Amino acid sequence: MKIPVQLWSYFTELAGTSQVELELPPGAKIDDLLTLLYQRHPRLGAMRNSTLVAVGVDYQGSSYVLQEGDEVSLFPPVQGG
Amino acid sequence: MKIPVQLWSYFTELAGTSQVELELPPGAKIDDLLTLLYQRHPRLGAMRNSTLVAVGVDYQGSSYVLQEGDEVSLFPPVQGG
Amino acid sequence: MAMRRELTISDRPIDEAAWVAARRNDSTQGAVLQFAGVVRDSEGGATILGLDYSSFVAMAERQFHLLFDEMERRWPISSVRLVHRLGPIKAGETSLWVETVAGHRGEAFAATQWLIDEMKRVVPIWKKPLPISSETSGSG
Amino acid sequence: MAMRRELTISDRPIDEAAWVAARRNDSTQGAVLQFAGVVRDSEGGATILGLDYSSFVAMAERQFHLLFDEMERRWPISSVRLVHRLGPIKAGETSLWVETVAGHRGEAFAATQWLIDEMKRVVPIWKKPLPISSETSGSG
Repeated sequence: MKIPVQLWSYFTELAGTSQVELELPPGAKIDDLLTLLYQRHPRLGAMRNSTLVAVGVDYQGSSYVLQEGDEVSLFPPVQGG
Repeated sequence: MKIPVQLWSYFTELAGTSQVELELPPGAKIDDLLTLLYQRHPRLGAMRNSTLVAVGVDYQGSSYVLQEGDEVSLFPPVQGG
Repeated sequence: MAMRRELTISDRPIDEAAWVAARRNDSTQGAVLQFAGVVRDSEGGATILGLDYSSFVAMAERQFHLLFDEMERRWPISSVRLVHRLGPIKAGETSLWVETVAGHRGEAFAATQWLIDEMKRVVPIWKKPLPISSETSGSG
Repeated sequence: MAMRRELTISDRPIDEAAWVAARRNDSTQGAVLQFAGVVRDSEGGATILGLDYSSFVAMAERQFHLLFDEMERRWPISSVRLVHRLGPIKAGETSLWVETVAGHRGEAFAATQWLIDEMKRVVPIWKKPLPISSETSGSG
């Protein structure tokens, strides 16, 4: 399945793009998506410990099982206010 | 010495007046003033434990030694806000 | 730099928007906290028209400034503005407005809560309910 | 009664006085607390022109409403209005304005502090400094 990944804030600059699309097998988890993504974008991988992950508009953990149609967002710690 | 005593809030109604003047000997303390005042105005005496005392615009305790020219204020717990 | 202070004790209605609009722009301070105390329509279970506030004003001013002194010692606050209205105030209207400006949020919250707590302990201001019907009012 | 909520995420300047003036009169609620977050002219020791805020707006709205839900469960708050400005904001201007209305002061302070703390933890909004000189700005 194809999963679109949206990058936010300076993650866009680290990756050189604001959106990537990853091909993942059925049953893949966010963990699997991140592993694949970081192979392609090692500068994002360096931020792994401070990366927040959402599917749609909700936060999800690394064990979340992805489904066709999911839109994943990755971003650094938030700084509103 | 003559010490004017100003009453505030509902203490005025309890005493039936907003100001009384008390004749006290030199060296008298606020404690002495209160004792004399409460003899004349027993309804104020009933409020003794919740009475705040100021001399001029500063709070004073019962052991404060009064001086000629002091203006004493008595009032119930405050309720600003 | 000294904490800026502005104290107003008056029987005029409090125009919160005007006080807010009059705030001096200060780009060194990140946090502005404003509290408005509104007169409620009930007191001890009974519906009331409002509250009638009275004060020993000279002492209230003195006590507020003593509190401002301590506030300035305890927190890095750049400005405090406080307005207390006196006289009859209808339910729904504002009796107290206070603004604290500080570098950071935590200081503004802590100092403002402390100031209001202390005000309620030491500043000589009193209130009595204004009954709904004038027939039920009268001296006690 | 349900907590009233009003959320505005926009790149327009925040007119605090207008928001204050638009507050609905509510004589059942005694406490109104307003917080304004102001952009400061320094960041990490360096003087800056301001901050440029960006957001994943759909998610920000969702996360704010989840916070409002929890706020409503935890405190008897009658109204919350929150405005977050996005885009470039000059130092001295307001990036965040939030108002909480409650029966009593303690609830308003506790809920507002909690809301801002949680916002800074979960609402996807980011900022980057706007350098003083355009010559020192640049990507990377």
